[in-house]
Amino acid sequence: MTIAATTQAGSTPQQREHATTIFEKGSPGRRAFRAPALDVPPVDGLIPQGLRRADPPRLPEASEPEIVRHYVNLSKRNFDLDSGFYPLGSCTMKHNPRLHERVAALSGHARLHPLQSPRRAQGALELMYNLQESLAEIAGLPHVSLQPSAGSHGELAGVLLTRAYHADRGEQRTKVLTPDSAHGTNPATVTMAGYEVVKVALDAAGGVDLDDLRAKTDENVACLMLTNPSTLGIFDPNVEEMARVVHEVGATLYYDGANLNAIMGYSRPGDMGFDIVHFNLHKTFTQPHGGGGPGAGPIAVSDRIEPYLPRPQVVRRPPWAPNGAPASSEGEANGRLVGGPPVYDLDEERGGRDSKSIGKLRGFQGNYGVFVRTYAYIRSLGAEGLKDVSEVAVLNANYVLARLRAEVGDKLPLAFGERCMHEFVLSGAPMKKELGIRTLDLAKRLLDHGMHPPTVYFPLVVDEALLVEPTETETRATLDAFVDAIVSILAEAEENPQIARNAPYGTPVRRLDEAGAAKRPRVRQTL
Amino acid sequence: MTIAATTQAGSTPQQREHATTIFEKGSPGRRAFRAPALDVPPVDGLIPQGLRRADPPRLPEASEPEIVRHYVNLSKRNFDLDSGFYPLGSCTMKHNPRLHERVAALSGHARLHPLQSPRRAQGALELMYNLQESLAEIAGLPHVSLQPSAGSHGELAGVLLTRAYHADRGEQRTKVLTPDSAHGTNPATVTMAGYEVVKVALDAAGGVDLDDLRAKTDENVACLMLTNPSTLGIFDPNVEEMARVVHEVGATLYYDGANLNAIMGYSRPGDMGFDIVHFNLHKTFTQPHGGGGPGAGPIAVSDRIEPYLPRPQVVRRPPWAPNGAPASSEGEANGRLVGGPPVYDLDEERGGRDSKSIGKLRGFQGNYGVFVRTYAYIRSLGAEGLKDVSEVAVLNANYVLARLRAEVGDKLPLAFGERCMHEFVLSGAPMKKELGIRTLDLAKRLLDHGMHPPTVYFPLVVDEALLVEPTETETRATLDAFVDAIVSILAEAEENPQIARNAPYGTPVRRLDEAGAAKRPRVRQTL
Amino acid sequence: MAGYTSVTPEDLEHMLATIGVGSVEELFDAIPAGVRLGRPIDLPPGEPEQAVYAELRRLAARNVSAEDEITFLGAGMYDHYVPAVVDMLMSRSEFLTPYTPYQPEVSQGGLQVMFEYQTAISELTGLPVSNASVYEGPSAVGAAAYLAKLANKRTRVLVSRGVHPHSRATLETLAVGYGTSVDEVGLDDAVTDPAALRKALSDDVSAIVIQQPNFLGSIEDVAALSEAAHEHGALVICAADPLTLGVLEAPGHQGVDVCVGEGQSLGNRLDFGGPSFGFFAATEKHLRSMPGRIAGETTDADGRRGFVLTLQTREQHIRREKATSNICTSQALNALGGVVYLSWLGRHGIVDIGELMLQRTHYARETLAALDGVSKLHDRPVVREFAVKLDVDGVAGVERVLDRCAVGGVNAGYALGRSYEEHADGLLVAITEQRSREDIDRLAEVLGTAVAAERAAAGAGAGAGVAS
Amino acid sequence: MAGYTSVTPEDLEHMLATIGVGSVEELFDAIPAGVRLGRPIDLPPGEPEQAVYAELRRLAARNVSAEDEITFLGAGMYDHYVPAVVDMLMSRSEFLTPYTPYQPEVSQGGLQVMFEYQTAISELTGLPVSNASVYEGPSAVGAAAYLAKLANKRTRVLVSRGVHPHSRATLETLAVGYGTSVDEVGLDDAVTDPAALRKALSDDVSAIVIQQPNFLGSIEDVAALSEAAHEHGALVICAADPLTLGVLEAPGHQGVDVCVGEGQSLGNRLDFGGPSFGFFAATEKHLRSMPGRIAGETTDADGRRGFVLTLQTREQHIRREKATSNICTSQALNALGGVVYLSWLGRHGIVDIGELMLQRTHYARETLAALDGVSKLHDRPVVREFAVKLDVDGVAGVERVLDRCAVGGVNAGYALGRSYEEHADGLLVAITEQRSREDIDRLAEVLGTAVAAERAAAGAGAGAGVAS
Ligand SMILES: Cc1ncc(COP(=O)(O)O)c(C=O)c1O
Ligand SMILES: Cc1ncc(COP(=O)(O)O)c(C=O)c1O
Repeated sequence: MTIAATTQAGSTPQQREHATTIFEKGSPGRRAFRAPALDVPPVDGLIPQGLRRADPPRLPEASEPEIVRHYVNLSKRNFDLDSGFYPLGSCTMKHNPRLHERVAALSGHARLHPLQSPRRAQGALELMYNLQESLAEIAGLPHVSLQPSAGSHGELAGVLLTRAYHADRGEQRTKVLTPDSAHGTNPATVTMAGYEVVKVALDAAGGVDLDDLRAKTDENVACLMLTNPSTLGIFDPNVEEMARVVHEVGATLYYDGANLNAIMGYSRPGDMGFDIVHFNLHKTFTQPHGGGGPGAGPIAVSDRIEPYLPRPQVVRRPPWAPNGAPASSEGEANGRLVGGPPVYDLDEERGGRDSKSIGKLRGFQGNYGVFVRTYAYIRSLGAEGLKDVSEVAVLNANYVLARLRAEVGDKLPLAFGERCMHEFVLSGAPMKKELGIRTLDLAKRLLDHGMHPPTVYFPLVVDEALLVEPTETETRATLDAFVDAIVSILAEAEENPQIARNAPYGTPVRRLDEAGAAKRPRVRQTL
Repeated sequence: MTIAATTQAGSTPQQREHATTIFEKGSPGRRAFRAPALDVPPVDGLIPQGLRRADPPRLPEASEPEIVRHYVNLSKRNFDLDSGFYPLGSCTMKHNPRLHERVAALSGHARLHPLQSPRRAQGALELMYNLQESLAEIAGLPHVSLQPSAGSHGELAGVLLTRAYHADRGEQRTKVLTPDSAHGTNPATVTMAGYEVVKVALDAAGGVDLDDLRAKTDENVACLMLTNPSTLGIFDPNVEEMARVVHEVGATLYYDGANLNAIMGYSRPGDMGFDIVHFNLHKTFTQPHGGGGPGAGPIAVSDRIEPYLPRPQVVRRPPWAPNGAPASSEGEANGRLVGGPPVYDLDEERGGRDSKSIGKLRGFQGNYGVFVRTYAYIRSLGAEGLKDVSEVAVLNANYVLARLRAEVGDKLPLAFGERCMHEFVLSGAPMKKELGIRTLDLAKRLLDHGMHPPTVYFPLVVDEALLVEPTETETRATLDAFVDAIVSILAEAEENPQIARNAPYGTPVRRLDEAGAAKRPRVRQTL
Repeated sequence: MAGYTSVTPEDLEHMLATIGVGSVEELFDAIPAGVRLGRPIDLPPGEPEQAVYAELRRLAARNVSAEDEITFLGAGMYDHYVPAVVDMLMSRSEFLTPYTPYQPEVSQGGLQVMFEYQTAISELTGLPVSNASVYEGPSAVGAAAYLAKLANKRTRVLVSRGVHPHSRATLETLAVGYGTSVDEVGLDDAVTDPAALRKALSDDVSAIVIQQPNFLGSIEDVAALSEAAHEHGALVICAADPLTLGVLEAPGHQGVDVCVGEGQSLGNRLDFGGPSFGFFAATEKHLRSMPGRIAGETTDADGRRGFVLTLQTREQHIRREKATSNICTSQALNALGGVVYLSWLGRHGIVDIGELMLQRTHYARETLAALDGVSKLHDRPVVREFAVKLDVDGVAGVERVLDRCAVGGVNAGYALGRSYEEHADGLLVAITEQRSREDIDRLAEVLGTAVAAERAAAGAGAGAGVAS
Repeated sequence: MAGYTSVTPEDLEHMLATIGVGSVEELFDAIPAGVRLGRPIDLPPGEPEQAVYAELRRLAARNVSAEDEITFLGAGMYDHYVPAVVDMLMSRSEFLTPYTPYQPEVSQGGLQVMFEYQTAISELTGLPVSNASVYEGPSAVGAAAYLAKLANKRTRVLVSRGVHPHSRATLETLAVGYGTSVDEVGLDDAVTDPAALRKALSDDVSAIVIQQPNFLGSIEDVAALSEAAHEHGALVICAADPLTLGVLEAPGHQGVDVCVGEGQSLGNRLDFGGPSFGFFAATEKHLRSMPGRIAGETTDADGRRGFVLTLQTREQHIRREKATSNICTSQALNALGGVVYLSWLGRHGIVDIGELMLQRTHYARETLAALDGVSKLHDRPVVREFAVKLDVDGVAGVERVLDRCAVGGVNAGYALGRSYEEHADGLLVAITEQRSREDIDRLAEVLGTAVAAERAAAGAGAGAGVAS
């Protein structure tokens, strides 16, 4: 009876709602936007015959209330960081302070045109200049370009810088070394930059195998791309020797900064001998991940790489005197420009034909809105706070690791070593063997516990990998709940592995046919 | 198996989450707020012995991430207008344009101090002045006070104005007439204003019974409070005669404006002979209802009531010349004050001892933030748009009514007449008798259909009442879905009334023990 | 059709047919010819969103907000920092767009927020029960007096002159309806005069109303005043500043029966005076005569913890003319802002911020009093606000000084003479955590110059205002 | 500890004990002494939220934004009105705070948004497949060239001088990595020179890159250019302005193989240049070599409709060095803004806004060309943007004119000479639905005066800039 009722009742509205797109809502003639009245004398034929569009794009026809309700309900079909634990390894899903959204929305930042005269964008340029300086100090490398749009974009910049550096010396190198544990963007970047990928093996401890590195390092090697701590959550103890080996053949050492959040205040890529570093501002310095961006991937480089940096860069100049004359205060939008001796400017020259710069990686100056948030974060935390970030990130990760090793270490052993930095990798191989559930099943079952699963099946070097990054903003209570959930799922599987194999149950949809989706791709709606 | 799994899996995270309060979260010593450093020389004993608090209030101790996650998850345990249909009769749950939130948040509005010198608050005063003028035109009454905080506050203002008006004539009246269909705030207001409530019966058509009105109208009657269209959704055809009867004995006629949204562009309270009107800005002019406010309840009155209006009011003055001298442009915060001849001011004088004003109903000038939204709404819609609001509100209500009468008219008959204005009242009595489910059960079962139920058991004059107000911003598809849901619930009840009697099933909690809550009230957490 | 409606011609045809009428106008036939408007409403035509935004921005730009100047203006509402989490949570659709939680099964979010809010207010005030908010501060004072009347049927209220002028005015307005008379009790050296109070007290007094800290910023000896009132069986109503209750003794521990107040300083914007919220807490025995919504804890059919609106028999929608108040739509969203703010501030923050205001208030008072032509209005202990005397020509003089300070980008405060004839030369200065020592020193600089200039101008017989 | 962490002393003790170390420092033992910083990071100490807010506000106030002046500055990003619904939806936690939808069961919201976005972009461009966005406009051009290389293995790209200078520069930077050479095709009378194109084309050309409307605002005959390219088996890559595609023929209907562009004008803020998004659409046969995320429709275990990331074998996390692109984190949130904006604009709105820009561009062009010292740079049909010549002394002269206009509160546009030596005296003026006729007339007034003043100053041999 009650079952019947429950069934007939269906579950919550969000679950019962069948997915209908905005194109399936609305009705012909409905609209939200009302154009301003045409206030100029209309003229016909402004677009030559044949160039005018005959059949306008079939965009939705919906009222504002329909649009709001559609997307609000869609949003409820997402799991998000504000709602629960999100230990997605390597992605650093830490709390997003809402102060950042508030300051980024200030019209002086949000409605500033990228080509506004530097004389009327002093606030933005000062912010970018200060951010360049801060990132240089954090990286331990003197020169920064804020331009790259994300980490992988920064990687591309870095490898192209390496190419420019060698080309400038008349060298034609062909290979780039990446460890087996490297993130997919590293090899993908190497290919796009026109190099051949050479994999370097790992040693028993999960670090780079020095012998293999030495064996593969020769004059054709342009660069070694390294993530340290690695995607295994291990700080490579041989980093100094690796730097020596690589520099010996004149190659550059590239630091993938995705895991920089583990070592702030303890060590810096520059101090380790790296030539080029990219930051994932959206990870280390928190940024709402937006369902897959936006982010930003600034790079910091050593002196020898500096001449090749992308342009423009923000520079600080002696007080501005346009055409020798001080700008009239009226013209200065309420004296904004007459304030303050140091004046900030965009240095475009180096972008000119004759320069050594690799040029532009994108339009304008980069993801400024992301810079605003990062700057606010660095100002909020300060030197101490940033160190605290790394300490607690590492503390939280080791706490979760310690509990898991003690309670389910036999089923989900740590891939390498005993401890970790800010994240760690477990292998689900024994679990699969003994309980008959895969890492994927464990992940799906976690969804029923209201948690986002860790990264799965990465890094590739670990069988049935589970990459866990709790981050520093989670409480002990949350960490404990996560461990408890995993323990209970394994216990449940001992009883009945089917439950995990068929999980999840309580989500808006259940497991989806991905193979079918790829076989007959439907990537747009037919209207 | 699957059942078992489902059970063990629980349902969605939101349902499985057990209610824990913010006081139960956090941990001793945790904090989100960091106070600015003490930047003045500290001095001891600034608070005399005994007046200093020994045991600070036990507020939560939580980090910002915990706070965000707690309240975000709490919010998901609410049903809201942005997510679904909300035909709560008499409350006008119409779409809330987000433009209103944007403009209300502009710092020039949001961070303006209520005691800022009028010379430096010209924008706010101009807005309030224009709003007064617009509301006067919409009400058809010349004078407006924006001060009341909500409809019931406006009612209290109105009845106190009536008292002042009569007192000024040396009259001591004792009674206020309210029809049986009146909203609860009407009689409650009458009592707080020191009058006796006299109920007036309804006639067969649901309008006020003229004979009963005549019989009860005498020199002791101070006022008749009327809602027109009434809470039955009926426009009283005898309103002119009623006005005559009431005015004949020197009483005032009060218009409860909660349903004004039904007649904009067609008729105005002033034209009907009313002396005093309150607006529910949060209904007629849309306003996010905030889970129970804020709103605003401005009043419009006739000339004879004007002398008694609360103060301050916004007036327009000849160009300002402080102490004869034009303010220095410097001092004018960038010429804000030198612009524009008409200068707006707060007229406080009338609030003085010797004035006839009833004085203040609250602090400062009223709910300005609500005025900003209302003003934006009126500017967006204009005269035509406001008329459109009433027309579509009435159209939508009649469409739903027509379908329900055709499809379940026998079980859920319309209480009076054949048609309605912007809302209508059905009686669940036959449904209760024939299907064995009450209006309450129907309402609860609607929750499982992802819709908010209409107002139930109000107005009191209708047995098992169901008061439906679709509003003008809902689409035909939504209206049809609502009718279909009701039809299917009645069909389901025909099969098995238990389902509705035990509903809801898919909500975060199921029916709650309200009796128990009232018997042993736990209105705060014991810490 | 315009705006946010969405009836297409095709919808219209179908709907009219279903209803069985030929036109929308027909649906308005019930309106008698005699009361029809018969012309369009006389308002400008509607504008697209971008134009309305531009217009509202134009108006905003004509106001000088706390973002545009260094402000020491308080007198009931204060420029505290509103943390971003408050805005973010208040703007969640799920909190922003529902109405009063009449259907608890789908309103647990709002109901639990009320319960948490009530708990926080109860903790702040030291009183066992709180409602879920009323409109705002001054009307909360009026509502408290009504509760007192219901409690002891007495018809006289004594109100201290230290209570906010708006609260006193509101009380007088509403008391007419209650049939209650209001008498004022004067101040002695900036606090409620105990002797005057004792003299005014008698057994027909329903309640006394005091404020902590009072309008002049001074700390009242609430316990002593309460004792005097209770001797005559009168209730004690105290309007308190919630942000001082981390450092000032809780009214509930000082014999206060009903503690109310303005909640704006708790995470709510200034908004030119509203919307904010009023809090309302009392002793256990008044629970069933409190105004407004009250959330209570209970369990659901499956035994799960849940919350409901409780004791609704107090309320207008059930009890009608016998209700303990007529309040319906209140300030739920603002109260949400309040409890989120208090959670953000936290157990230690409420003390830290109180202490910071205490110290800075002292520093500011001493700094200003050291200026030429500026002196303390009184020597009493103060917190968050204090008054000084300016050696200028009455209220007009003080207001000219304020204009001069505004030229310097500083809002020096409130001209006390606007509501206290006896302090025509008074200036009321408010301190928040946003006013740093640097700001205070800047105030001193600007105020000193302004007073000097004003005195010079006055001396020159000009008094010609800021243009000079 | 500071900031957003929450380890209490008690937590710390318990956690260290569980881990089995005596201090947090111990957890960093793996870091060799030789690479340790050994001193605090040299950055200022952390500040409370209110102070950081104040600092960011100070910086914002030192920028002159589109809210502070009447701006006609475009050249790739435009001051369109962003409807409030876009902000509201982009700031929903559920859209704002998750990451890439790796777990589709709990990411249907984001995945369906991608699917709707892809549908909208496909409709706009007239091409069957779209990805879920790339970084932004110019890098999208670079990505398109890579797709062309993968498609036909050819190593030469021809790019029209009408393409945005930033797109050309980005293409050149990235082409070095592709091993592709980039040759420019000049303009003839403000559109891509067909003769020059035909001359430059040969069977080693991988793709041609054009822009619609081009950087000078003129409408290219895309079909003709495509035909020429296809004759040599080269792909046609067209960068298009999405807001003109309601009135301009869809690139997909003109033989374009890959249509990309800057998405900022679709409900995204200016943000001093980013973040925005780049759109990327192509013909069916390129589906499996597209860069970036692609959402596809499918069904779940219970047969319910659902969406997933599909064709992931293209991507770096699966295919690594064989991936069709290295892109990972992209611009999902900005693309959400884009599809919400397009839904808000709607099927009729996209035409209305295009027509409005078309008419106003014409009006503005004629109005400015009528001014003394101002003339049309060319007579070609234009939409949304156009160029004029100023009779002043080169780029420096034009920039001084811009400074003079800024004094009048008008941003007159972009000094074309900054990227086109051949148009040193050129001014590029952009029109949006936010620039009314009144604004345009105001521009004419201010520009006319500024040009006159500049010529006078130059005549006086001064050229002394705005101070005069
Ligand atoms: C180790 C590592 N490297 C590089 C990247 C690529 O960074 P992005 O996604 O910002 O392009 C990531 C992010 O997923 C990463 O985890
Ligand atoms: C008919 C009627 N009158 C008066 C009121 C009271 O208005 P408010 O809730 O704004 O106090 C309402 C609102 O519920 C109502 O529906």
